Amino acid sequence: MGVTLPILILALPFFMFLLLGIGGVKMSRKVAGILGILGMGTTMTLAYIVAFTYFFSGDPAFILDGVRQQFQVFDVTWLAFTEKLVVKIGFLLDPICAMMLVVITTISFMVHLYSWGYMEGERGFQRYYAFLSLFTFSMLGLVVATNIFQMYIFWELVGVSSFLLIGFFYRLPSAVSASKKAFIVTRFADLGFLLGILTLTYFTDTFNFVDMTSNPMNVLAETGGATFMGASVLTWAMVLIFTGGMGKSAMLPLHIWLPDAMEGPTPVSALIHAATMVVAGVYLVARMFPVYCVVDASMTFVTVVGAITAFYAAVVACTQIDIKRVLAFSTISQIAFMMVSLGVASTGGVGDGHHYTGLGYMAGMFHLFTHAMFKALLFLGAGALIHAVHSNDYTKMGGLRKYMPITHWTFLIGCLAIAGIPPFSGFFSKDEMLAAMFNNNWIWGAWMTMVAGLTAFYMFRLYYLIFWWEENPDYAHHKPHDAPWQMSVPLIFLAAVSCVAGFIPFGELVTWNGAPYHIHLEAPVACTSIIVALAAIALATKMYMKKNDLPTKFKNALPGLWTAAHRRFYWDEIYLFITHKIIFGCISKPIAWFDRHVIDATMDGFAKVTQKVSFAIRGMQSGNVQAYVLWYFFGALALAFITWICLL
Amino acid sequence: MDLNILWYLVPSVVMFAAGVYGFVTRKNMIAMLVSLELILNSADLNFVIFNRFLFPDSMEGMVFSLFAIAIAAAETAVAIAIIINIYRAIGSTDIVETNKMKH
Amino acid sequence: MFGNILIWFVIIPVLMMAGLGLCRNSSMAAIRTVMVVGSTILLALAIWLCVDFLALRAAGNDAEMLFTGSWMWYAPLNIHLAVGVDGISVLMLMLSAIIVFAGTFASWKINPLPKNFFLWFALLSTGVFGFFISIDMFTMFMFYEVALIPMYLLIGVWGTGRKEYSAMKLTLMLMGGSAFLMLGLLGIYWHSAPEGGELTWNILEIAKNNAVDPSWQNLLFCFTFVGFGVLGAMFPFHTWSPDGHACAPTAVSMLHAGVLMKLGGYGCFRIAIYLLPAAANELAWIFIILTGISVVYGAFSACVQTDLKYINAYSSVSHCGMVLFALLMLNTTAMTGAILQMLSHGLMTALFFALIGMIYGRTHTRDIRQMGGLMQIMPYLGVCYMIAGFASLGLPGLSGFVAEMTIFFGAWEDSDLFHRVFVIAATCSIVITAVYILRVVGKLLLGKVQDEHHWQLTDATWFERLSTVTLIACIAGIGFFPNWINETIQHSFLPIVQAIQNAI
Amino acid sequence: MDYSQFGAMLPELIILGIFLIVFLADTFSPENGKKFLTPMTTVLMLLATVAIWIVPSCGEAVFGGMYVDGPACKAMKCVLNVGAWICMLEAAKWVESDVMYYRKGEFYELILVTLFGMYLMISARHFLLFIIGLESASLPIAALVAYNKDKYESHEAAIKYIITAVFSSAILLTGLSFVYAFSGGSLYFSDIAVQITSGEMSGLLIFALTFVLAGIGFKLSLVPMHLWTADVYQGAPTSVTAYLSVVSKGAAAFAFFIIFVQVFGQVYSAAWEWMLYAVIIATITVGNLFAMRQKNMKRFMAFSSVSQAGYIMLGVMAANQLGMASMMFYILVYVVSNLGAFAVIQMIEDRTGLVSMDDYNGLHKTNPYLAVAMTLAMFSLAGIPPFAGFFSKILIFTSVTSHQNSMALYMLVLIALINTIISLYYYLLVVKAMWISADEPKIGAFKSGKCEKVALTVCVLGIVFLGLVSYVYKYFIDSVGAETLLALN
Repeated sequence: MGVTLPILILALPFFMFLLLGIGGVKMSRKVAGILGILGMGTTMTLAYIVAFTYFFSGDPAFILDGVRQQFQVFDVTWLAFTEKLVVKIGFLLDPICAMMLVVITTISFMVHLYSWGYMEGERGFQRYYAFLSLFTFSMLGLVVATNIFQMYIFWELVGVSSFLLIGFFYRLPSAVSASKKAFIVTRFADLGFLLGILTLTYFTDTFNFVDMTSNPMNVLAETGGATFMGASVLTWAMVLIFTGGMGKSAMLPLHIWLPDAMEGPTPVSALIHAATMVVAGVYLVARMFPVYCVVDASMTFVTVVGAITAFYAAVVACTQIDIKRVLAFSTISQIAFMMVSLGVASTGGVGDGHHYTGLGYMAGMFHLFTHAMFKALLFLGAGALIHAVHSNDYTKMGGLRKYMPITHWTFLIGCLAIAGIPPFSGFFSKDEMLAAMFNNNWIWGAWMTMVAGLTAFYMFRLYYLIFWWEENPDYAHHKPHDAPWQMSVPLIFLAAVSCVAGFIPFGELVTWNGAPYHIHLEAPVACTSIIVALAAIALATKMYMKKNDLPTKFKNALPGLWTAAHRRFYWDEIYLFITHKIIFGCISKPIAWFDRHVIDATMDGFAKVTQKVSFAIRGMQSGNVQAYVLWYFFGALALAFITWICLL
Repeated sequence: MDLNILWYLVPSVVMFAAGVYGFVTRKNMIAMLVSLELILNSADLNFVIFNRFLFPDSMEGMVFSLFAIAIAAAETAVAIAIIINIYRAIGSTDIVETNKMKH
Repeated sequence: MFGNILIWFVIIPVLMMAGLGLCRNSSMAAIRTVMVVGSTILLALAIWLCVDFLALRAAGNDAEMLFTGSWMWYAPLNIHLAVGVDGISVLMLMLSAIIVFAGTFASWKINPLPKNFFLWFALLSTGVFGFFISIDMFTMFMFYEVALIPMYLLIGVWGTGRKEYSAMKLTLMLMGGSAFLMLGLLGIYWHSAPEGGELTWNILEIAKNNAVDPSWQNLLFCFTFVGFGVLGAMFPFHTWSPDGHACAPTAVSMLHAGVLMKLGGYGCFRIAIYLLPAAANELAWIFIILTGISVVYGAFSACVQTDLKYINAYSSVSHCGMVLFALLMLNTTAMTGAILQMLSHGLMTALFFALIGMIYGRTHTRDIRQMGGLMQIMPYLGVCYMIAGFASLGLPGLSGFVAEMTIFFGAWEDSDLFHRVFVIAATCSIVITAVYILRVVGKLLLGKVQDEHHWQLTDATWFERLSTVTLIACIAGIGFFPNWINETIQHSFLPIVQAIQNAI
Repeated sequence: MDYSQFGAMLPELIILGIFLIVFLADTFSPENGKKFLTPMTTVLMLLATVAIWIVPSCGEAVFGGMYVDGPACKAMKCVLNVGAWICMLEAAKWVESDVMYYRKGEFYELILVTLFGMYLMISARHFLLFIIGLESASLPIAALVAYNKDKYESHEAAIKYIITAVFSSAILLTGLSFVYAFSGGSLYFSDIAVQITSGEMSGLLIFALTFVLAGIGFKLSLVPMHLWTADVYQGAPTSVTAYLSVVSKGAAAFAFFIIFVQVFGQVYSAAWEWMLYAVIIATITVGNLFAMRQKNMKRFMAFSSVSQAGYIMLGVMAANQLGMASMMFYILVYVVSNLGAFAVIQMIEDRTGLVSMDDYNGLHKTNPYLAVAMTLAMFSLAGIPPFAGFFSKILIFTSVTSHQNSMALYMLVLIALINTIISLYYYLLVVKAMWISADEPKIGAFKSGKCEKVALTVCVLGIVFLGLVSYVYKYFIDSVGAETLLALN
């Protein structure tokens, strides 16, 4: 494959960014919107072409006797730290990359289209599209990275574009603080990422993924068994790198920025905080998968973090009022799902064991794909609802199914998909993941099945509270209605995808080592998960379909737990305490004080002392000439005496 | 008894000390000039003594002391003139009167 | 002598001063013409030099210094007016030219006494350019002080706030630094030749016969490094910088933070480290501690400031601390990073001060608590400020990122615990930087408009746009295509690193 | 005796000649002829300077070696001449004022006499001649200080000066008398140098040395012999102050160098290195500490000149060819810088009678050129490039540090350097008053006279170009190198 298309895929969104960002001021909204959508559409088409060529062309560069290859389309030097450590900007084409290309461009295009309707009449429309293009560019650059440093570069860029988009309504203080929070938290995580890169590449002497992942044992050897505080250096490196992933993918305890990120426009949440950017962490782990597999400790770390987060987020999601926050927490929980399934996967093993070892990886990626689709769908649906009701709050909704049929049906499909009900896409991916977990250790399986159940529960709780429950009296004078076509088309499209995506033979396309993998349903696992899901849905139906006082009963049954969950177990409070009280109060302020009152004062002190001395000795100049003569005479004598004593 | 160098040096040193003492204690400018003469004379005396005792075969010390005396005279003359000026200006020759400029 | 291109970097400012001398104090137009023409010529000259230099290098001319020339000045002491540039000096000249150019436009409407202002401004730039072209310690030091002194009047007369106090403090502290520096240089001169050889002020020759007696090196290293370090805002000698910057007029802050503080870093490696390598190896740790402190310390103190210029001054302390910190790692990569950081910080902080000046000129306050939502009122300035902020917190695609990453990867090469600890501390500063930058951006540009009167304010004028665009273009340029700069610098560091290696 | 020997004393003869011409013209010219006095004298002085500079010195010792006029001596005399000439130019306006009108002849005569004395001090190679020179250089100054008959300060300054002067000459004589005891019967410098070696150091010699140092240090106003300086400078007529502060100080410095290096050079490290070390530190520091809180410009300049004397002494500390040349250069630069400052001070005092630093507030609004000149002078005194002061300072430091392995001297330089910060502070205070202070200027705009213009121009040119043009320094180095009769290493 020539370099033209790949370069265009990267260049086009960036060009659109510059065009809309600089020229946008002069453009009308219509022009800007159309330009943005066209640009994105073109990028999508190109991305599709590339992806399909990779998967189906059968070109030996891509697939060699049945094994899909990693192919560096181009790799140009950007910055050479040393002879060996050279940062390159390149385009690495391999299964996950191709898949991500599809996901990103599709969702991004849908969001572009959707936003045309949704952002109608917002100030800074052009700026909005510019930022969207910037984000798409950064995200594409991230997934096609040939080396970890390129990934870091675009990692930062997606961070900043997310900052810009969250803070799009920058007149609202809440939006500003949310964007700040998002940036700083992820930045903090990226510090870990950076240190990880430093540590790792200090030994590997290369940034390149292929070099590192092709023979991971070699990486281990290069570290020469160096250890730090008990753990091997490689473990440290991988864990630190994973920290970066935790930040972007909102794993506990770095998850706090994601719920607030919902302050941004809803399509943005759909694109960035549901489908693409937040899975960057997963993608990172998948990229470095073989190296992670070398050090079990780091894999365990990934699994544990994922498991805890998944459960935590699911529980919190059950108690949120703001529909976007519910979706946000469900996103966190789903991503944690993927983390766990990566964590339980491994490269090694033989025979029957070998059948499962790679499963987690495949399933994780599969879920990444399906989740992107249905979660984007859900968010866009939520957007349509908010657009109709002008509120994020389900208490302002209820009984909307009559008023907004399209939204209703698409939303329902999304819920079914995420709940893991066949034949919707979510079922297949989740089933594979659970299978992998059970295979690794039944505890993980059981635990995550429970989380799956919770997922089904809170999603349907949400669904019922929005579309059933009881009608909001306000509808009388303000009748909600379905969104304009620009918004409905994406909903329908994504809904369709969510229905069929499950039947994609994913194992044929994306596996950790490129060798095809034949999916077959694990009957026991599938059954349990379906049963659990159905039970959860039934419960939700019981509680929320018609207006009743069961929910309040539950709430009052365990008030402490409910409030805690509702307040997201007080993580924000903890962070506020740390930042404001500790960082600002106990470090910055004292340092600033110290600077002014100790160091600066010392410098001024020199001047003051000199002044004082000069006043103290003025008596010497008494104006009486005999005193002068005395000084003269005894000064001379003293000089003589001292010299005499010193020398003789 | 023979007069060695000390017999002459001691008085000159005494003169010097007395001169300095007078110079810094007397309030009257004329008196100060008088004590100044003591110092100068002790210096001249030294020259003569050293010449006489240490280098009897050359006359430099003697000559030098002659010049020194002349110079002393000149100095005194100028000093007196200025003292007269002061007396005209402030009607007193008291040295402590003249400390308007200080610090 | 006039055939040498470098000399013109000094002559042109002098001519500018002469031209200004002829202008009438009232005729703003004439004064501006002189300044614009002069600074444009300087910029053109710098670019020309840069191109020429790269061409020569590409042609395989591997001499340590190019365009060298040497003219006897004080024969009895063997003092020459010796000039020459390697890649680093070229880049520094470029930086200075750019900032002088931008500064001219940033102080378009200066008053009172525009003529005198630009006279001193030109003198300042004479010093700066002269410093970077000299390879003779004496002339270097002379130009160094030439660059320092105009600050007093520039701040004292055209400054704001406690200008007299700040100007005096700045001048005295910097002069204090140069007192130590001068003694260090004298010491180097008198020990510059092996027994019986001819003493010299010429840096290259001293480095060549590397004769400075080891028993003296440590003392002289401390003198010279502290001397330059004061100007490099090294903890604890940095306190001139916040007050000085806060009170200085826009263009002066730009030039001072943008270029003058770089003189410190430049001197540190060109003289202290290059000429006294043994001492550098031995004593680096002391200064690593100090500079490491100033990196974190500056960032933390910036977090709680409320005056825009103070915030920026403290972040300068942090970033310039990073420069010296990287230099002390004594390996090519880190030192290269240091130079990149100099360039990056120079441009970025100049942009910052320019914008602060423009905002202050409109709102007449620099207290972020009294401003807000300026993005709605002056979007252009707001966007520029954000770009500067992103550059400062190291956003990829802008210069800051390149510099910091190079520094970190270079610094990481020293694998002992001491270095590791300080490097990690330094890396933490990128988070703190993000904190205070976003704090400012959030309070100043975003959110609600605090003061209703601000609604009347206007956005940037053409000359303001010109000066900002110039700087942003350079920042982005370095951010996107760092490698040629990187290679140029690395090549220039070879002899210095070689000297350090030999001294071990 | 062979009168052709007088031919060797060319500079002295020239000065004497001018003296006679002025004296006769003053005595016998009619009233209206007096107005030619000033131009004539100044022109003659200029010619004299040029002549002394151009005409090659015979360079041989005459009068049995009592008198020597080598190239270095000649250079020094040129420096002094320039100083005296500028002083006269500056004084021109003042001497034309009607109180002075009938006495201006005497003014010039006294100046010329003192100048003559200083020449002798420099050229003397025998203590007798030296003393004669010293006295004839210092006594007339007392008369000059007292020149403002109707100003009380002038009298007080005069009495303070004369009393300290006579005391110090008495001390000097006493010191010399003890030196004589060691001298092996001869007061020739060279003979004494042979006799006094570090071999037999004795307390008496140290006392003698200290007294000599004090006696000459008085004219240099080294601490602690400096206390007269401020009062005298303040009280004396400004032109006399200027003359005192540069010319007589410069002459004393040269003599100091010659005597200590040539006569006591043998016991440099054994005896007077440390004395001078202490004295220099004291001088620089005390001078600065006093100067930084002065408000009266003349007092201020007095203390600044005290600390400058300390820097000048660094050249003696170096005690080698570099040291001497640097010292000469330093004094030349000091002459132009200080006289530049004094020119401004005097003009302002003449026109408005204001001498306080606060009166200079906002000077640049009314008299920009004076402000600029003053600023340059201050920068030069503070040693800031590209002005001459910077070069003179760094050169004299270079000369001291030329003792490569003496850590003590490096520390001395460090202390001196740190003191430059204080001095910079108070010099900047003046600049601040003139440029930064926002008050309404007290001093109205006024035109300056021709002579003053010339003087100021010369000073400014000197300030700007002396350093940049390295020729002067080279000339000094060469002349010192050619000075055979100075025992320099």
